[in-house]
Amino acid sequence: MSTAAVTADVRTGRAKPATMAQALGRALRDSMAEDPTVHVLGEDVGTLGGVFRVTDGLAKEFGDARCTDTPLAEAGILGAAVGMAMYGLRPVVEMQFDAFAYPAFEQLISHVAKMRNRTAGAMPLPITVRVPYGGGIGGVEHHSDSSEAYYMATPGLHVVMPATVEDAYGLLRESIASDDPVVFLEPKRLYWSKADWSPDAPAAVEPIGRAVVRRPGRSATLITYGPSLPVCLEAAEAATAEGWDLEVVDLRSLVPFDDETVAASVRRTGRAVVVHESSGFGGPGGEIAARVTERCFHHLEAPVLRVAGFDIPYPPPMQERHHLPGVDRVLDAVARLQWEAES
Amino acid sequence: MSTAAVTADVRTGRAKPATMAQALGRALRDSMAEDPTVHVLGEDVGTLGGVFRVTDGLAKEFGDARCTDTPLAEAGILGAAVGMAMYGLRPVVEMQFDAFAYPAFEQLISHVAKMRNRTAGAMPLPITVRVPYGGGIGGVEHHSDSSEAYYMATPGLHVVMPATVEDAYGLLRESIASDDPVVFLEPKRLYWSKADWSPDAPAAVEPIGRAVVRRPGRSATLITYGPSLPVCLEAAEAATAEGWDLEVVDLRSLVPFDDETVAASVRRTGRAVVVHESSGFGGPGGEIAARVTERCFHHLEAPVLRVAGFDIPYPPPMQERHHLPGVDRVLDAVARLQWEAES
Amino acid sequence: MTVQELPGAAAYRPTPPPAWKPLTDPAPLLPDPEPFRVLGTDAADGADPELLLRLYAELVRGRRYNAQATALTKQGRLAVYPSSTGQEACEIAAALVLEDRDWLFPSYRDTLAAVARGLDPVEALTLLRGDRHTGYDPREHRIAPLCTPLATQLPHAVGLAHAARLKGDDVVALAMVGDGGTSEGDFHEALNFAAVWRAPVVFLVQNNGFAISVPLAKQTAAPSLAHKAVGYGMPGRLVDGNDAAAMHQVLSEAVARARSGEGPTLVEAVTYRMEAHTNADDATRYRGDSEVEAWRAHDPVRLLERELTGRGLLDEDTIGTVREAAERMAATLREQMNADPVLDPMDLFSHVYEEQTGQLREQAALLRGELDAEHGPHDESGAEGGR
Amino acid sequence: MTVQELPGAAAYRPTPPPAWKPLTDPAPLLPDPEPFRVLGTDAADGADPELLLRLYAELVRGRRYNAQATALTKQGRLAVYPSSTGQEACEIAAALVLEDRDWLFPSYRDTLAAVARGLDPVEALTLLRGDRHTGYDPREHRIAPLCTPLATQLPHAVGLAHAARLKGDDVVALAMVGDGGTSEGDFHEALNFAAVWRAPVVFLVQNNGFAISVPLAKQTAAPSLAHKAVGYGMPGRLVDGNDAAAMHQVLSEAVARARSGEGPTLVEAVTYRMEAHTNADDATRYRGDSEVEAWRAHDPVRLLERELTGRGLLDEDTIGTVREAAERMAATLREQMNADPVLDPMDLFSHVYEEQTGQLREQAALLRGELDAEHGPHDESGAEGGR
Ligand SMILES: Cc1ncc(C[n+]2csc(CCOP(=O)(O)OP(=O)(O)O)c2C)c(N)n1
Ligand SMILES: Cc1ncc(C[n+]2csc(CCOP(=O)(O)OP(=O)(O)O)c2C)c(N)n1
Ligand SMILES: [Mg+2]
Ligand SMILES: [Mg+2]
Repeated sequence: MSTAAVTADVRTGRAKPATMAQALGRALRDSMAEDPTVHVLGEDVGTLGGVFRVTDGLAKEFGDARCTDTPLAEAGILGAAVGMAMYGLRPVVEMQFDAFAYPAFEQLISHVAKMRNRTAGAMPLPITVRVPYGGGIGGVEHHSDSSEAYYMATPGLHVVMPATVEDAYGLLRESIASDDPVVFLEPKRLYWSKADWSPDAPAAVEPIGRAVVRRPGRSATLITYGPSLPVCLEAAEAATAEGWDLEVVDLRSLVPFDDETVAASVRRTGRAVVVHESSGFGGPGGEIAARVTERCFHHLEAPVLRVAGFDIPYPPPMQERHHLPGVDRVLDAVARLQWEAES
Repeated sequence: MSTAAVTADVRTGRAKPATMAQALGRALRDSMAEDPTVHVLGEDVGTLGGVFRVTDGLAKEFGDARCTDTPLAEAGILGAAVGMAMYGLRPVVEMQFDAFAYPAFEQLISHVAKMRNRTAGAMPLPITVRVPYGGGIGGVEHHSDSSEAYYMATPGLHVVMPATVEDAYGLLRESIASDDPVVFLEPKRLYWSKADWSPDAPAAVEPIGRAVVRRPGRSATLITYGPSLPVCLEAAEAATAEGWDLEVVDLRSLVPFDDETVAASVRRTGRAVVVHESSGFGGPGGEIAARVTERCFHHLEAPVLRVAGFDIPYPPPMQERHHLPGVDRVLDAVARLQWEAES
Repeated sequence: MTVQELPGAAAYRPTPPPAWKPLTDPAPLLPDPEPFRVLGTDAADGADPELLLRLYAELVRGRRYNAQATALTKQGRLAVYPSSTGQEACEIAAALVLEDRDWLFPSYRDTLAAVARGLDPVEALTLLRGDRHTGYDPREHRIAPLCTPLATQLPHAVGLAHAARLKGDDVVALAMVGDGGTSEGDFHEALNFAAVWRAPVVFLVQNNGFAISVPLAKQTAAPSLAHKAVGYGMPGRLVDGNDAAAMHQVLSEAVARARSGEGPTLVEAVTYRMEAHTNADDATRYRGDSEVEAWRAHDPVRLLERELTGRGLLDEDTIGTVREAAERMAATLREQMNADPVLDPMDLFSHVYEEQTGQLREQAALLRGELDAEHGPHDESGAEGGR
Repeated sequence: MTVQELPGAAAYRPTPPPAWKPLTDPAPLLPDPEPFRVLGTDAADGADPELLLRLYAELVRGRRYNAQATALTKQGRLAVYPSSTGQEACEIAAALVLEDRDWLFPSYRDTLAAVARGLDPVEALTLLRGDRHTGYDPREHRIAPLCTPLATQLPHAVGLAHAARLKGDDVVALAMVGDGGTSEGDFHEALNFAAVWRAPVVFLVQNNGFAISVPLAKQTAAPSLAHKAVGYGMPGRLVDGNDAAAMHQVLSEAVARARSGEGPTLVEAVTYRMEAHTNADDATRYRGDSEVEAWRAHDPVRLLERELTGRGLLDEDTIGTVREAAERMAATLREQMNADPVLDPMDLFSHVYEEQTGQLREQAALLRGELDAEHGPHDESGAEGGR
């Protein structure tokens, strides 16, 4: 089915296969239709509809003052968005790829994250920064970074990562509506993942900050998010053959972090593996493992383990499969959860 | 004693009180004297000698081609340093304050950290990026950030943090000599800390990557670095009154990370607290706690706890003492290490 | 297309590059070679005496404000103060050319512009006193937070002005930056966005000769900073930054231009920082007295005073009245700054997010507990003196 | 200084701002209003026939290289290819004006410049094939890694040229960037550093009309990109980027200028990207055929071919020989790229640091174990085909 055909179906309202990219586009559209202060800006978001076509049709429907092709300068884009938000608009910025958000780092850290706090609440910045992120799509250098560690370490930012089509729509709508800045990390390799989805009556999803158990289980908990959710679900299916009944928790946001759901799961299962694509060292897994251990120490049969991208610059496309945490690597980690201690 | 007077003593060679800032300056000087490819560049590093006077005298001694006042643009400075290193020089870049390194983030992440790897080892970049960092000096907004979480999460960078006058000299010399890029984090509030120190026969220190036990103890391990080392040593002294004999480990570098020394200590003591000034969430403490737990799980009497800066933007000077981890907060954490379990 | 697919040589007509059409005519964008002046020139004849007197009163007040703020650092009442002594004409003109609905984007040095715009001096100084990052509501005063990371406020001004224009509001943004700040990438990106969007922004560069210790010649090789304008397709204006009348005129014209939809202007004010970078700086390390003295002969307050006196618009009485008003302002400021600000440590957690996250609630409880242990649980607010 | 401390009015001499002296004369820095051309003009008379023939052969080869690389994406042999079809005159001239000891700083689009400089096409293409980030030793070839983050290579070129100058080496750096890339802060900072340091750098902007889908008019409001030069105090030159002779002349002059210690030059080449942004792009979404056709009439290969034919310097035979050589190059490339590159997964850990850290050793062991389990421990190297 061509992209155009799927889109047409999406617009009819019946639950039909839709991709995550389409659900994201629809979220932008619905937010813009509902709230005239929502503005989309970025490189190639207008006429082209974005390199991933997420913003396709927005400039046509809302005009290029609402969906604007900017000059090519990420700090300028985010900096301009700050000023727009100061004046009461609700900018949604697209960074073309993860690594191309780095030029905007100073604006993000020193202004976007801090403005509410430094003005004692007088001037919050309702900015959503959409970042297509992560690997697995055969992208060359600088097109596959996982940068969530930088953002989660920055107080003042929300960090949201959808893993399903429904969440892509629901979390993006909520992020745009939020009066706080959100770094919205879109897993590139799930852009073309599909689900039956009804654009005119999209399923309500849990709010940002709530983790969701995607698969209940009793043997151990896989804690994950974004691009690694499908890997974990597949691993959990495969694990049944070994007699493991794995629970899979989808964090959905790193900030806020849902300690309750995660800790409740690990207390139940007594074992946990954190799975993410970002490098391990200094990555989200350390924080998650530490938090879980602080809260569940006496329930743990084994240390919380981590399966993550290696501590290397993202490799060339032909090597990326060795780097990305896959089903086998997850299962190997589960096997190291000291099961013999049980008997 | 005036700065000039102390410097004079430093230059005589006898062990005399020297500040960390002086030891750092001397390390730069000695590296420049020894190796003509070492170049210092940054804002105000020449004529002024840097806002912390660390580079004082270098332009005079080596000329302003070796110690250069650049235009005011951090990405440009680091980017130029990359080019200089490509041509075989060994640039030492000064970022004036922690938050003012952010404009150079893209250069640091996408080039400095990756160049050796992307050229399969053909073009390593021996760049040292000196960053005065952390709080406690009454600095206004943007002058007190602890940014190590960003750097440690970036494969390809070394991240080094001296906490003593001896290490300031030794680790900076070694960083400059290293063929890999080093982010060298200088704890601002220790710039004026003093030790008896002999500039002409500086004590050899352990190499980068080796953690050092600054105080042996048996009850629990405090794992720390940089600005928090004095706090931990003070806490350990105070703890003797409660009957705790605390071991204090100074990491000295986050990358490479010395798992052996840290794990050996925690295996011995069975309890650990990680102490740092950087925000807790997504900060180094999570990684450290997770690593220690992975390695020492069955030796642990309690979960590894963390005492860190709050998860807030760095507060105004008049409020910073509430934010900074102090002796009491460290001791409170030690008290929560489930001592009753022992009896 | 491979070589093989090229049209035959016969059919081929060489032409100039099809896309070539200059986007704008460069000539009107270039600044005059000499800084524009009014005082001491014939142009002063046409100046409005009332405006000149107003500027004079503000300059004197501004000078006094700078002196008082510097004194407060010595008394430990300000953590740090970057003085705009010598640059008052720029600061005052920037404030005065704006309408109430317009926005000012000051750098960290520009508390005086904010005060001249009507902001309470104490509120303007909380950042530098060290009790609050921003002591006022930016939206109430239409003054962005004093900006420390250099040049980063410039894209904000562009975005705000653009947003106002999109909304159909008649609002101009005036953004201030130093000569050093022009070297930052954000300066470039902001000016480019502004020109492409025709945003109603005025960029005011105070070229005070130094970025801390670094002189202009190490900062740029350009004929002038105003010459950068042509590279963005906006006009560049060069002004004597110590001539308050010239500053007021040039900035007014730039504001009017922005307001009428013609887009942004870059104004370079040639001025001088008479004091050290901040009270913590030692200017003797990088510049000599003779340079400072040369500029003292071109002092903005004196320049205007002389003009007014020469025209018989100012007598000793008026000077006295103006100075008295400035003294009263200084006395009030001194007094207000002598009080310790009352701070609530629990505020650390109040404004990080709209709603506190779980870990912030935990951390707030931890601090609450520590404060209770310190002060006893009866101290409800935990509020305490800031020092 | 407070108002009170000001010198008395009598002693006061108003003067122009003491510091005011233009750093450079702007007039010689401004580009001519029309792009410089040689072909089809009188200037072509003076051109060296040998050089023109050399340029022609390189253009034809370059065009063929672009076509072949694009074909390789269709065969799945390249992950992606950003073609420089239509821009060959820029690519070739950039390579040819440099001495062996000089350095080239290409952007991601400039594999052709690297190849024209002598780099093995396969080595130039590993990045885009997806097996290695950089397929060659930059120091051996004095070609920096093809740079994807836009404009970030420009400060590298400045630093390298500066370093060479400090060492007393006669080395020039030529750095390439697109029209879109000029909007990035790094462009600004690099040009400013270069001018202040008088670094021997030539900045070549290929203005091909688009940054992916964004046309120049949305990128800048400047009269031309070359006009940006004056804001840095360096000369700006505007050239017809499809005129190989003009490109060669202007770049040669800029290189000579840099070499003689006079500092950097900004060259804007007005050209056009005939193909989509990359094979993955759909150019019909943002531009019409008529624009493309207008540019086809100004094709760089044809422009030179016509000049040479008109002057009787080129006949069908020579054209045939040139095309044959290009075909041979293409055939070799096709063949070489048909082989799967041999990759060792363990290389992932080999070059992160000079010495592997503890955790990298652990992770290498993990992968080693996985590979052994997959292939059996007998496969010593773990080397495998890349696809
Ligand atoms: C991004 C950034 N880098 C460095 C600094 C440190 N710093 C503060 S003021 C200053 C000099 C600024 O010079 P200029 O822009 O000319 O303004 P002036 O101080 O003369 O008003 C520097 C380097 C900063 N505040 N922000
Ligand atoms: C910093 C950065 N931002 C965004 C991108 C994504 N991107 C790749 S090419 C391109 C357009 C570049 O346009 P231009 O500079 O004109 O070069 P051209 O493609 O025309 O050769 C963009 C936006 C990037 N590579 N780097
Ligand atoms: Mg200045
Ligand atoms: Mg282009």
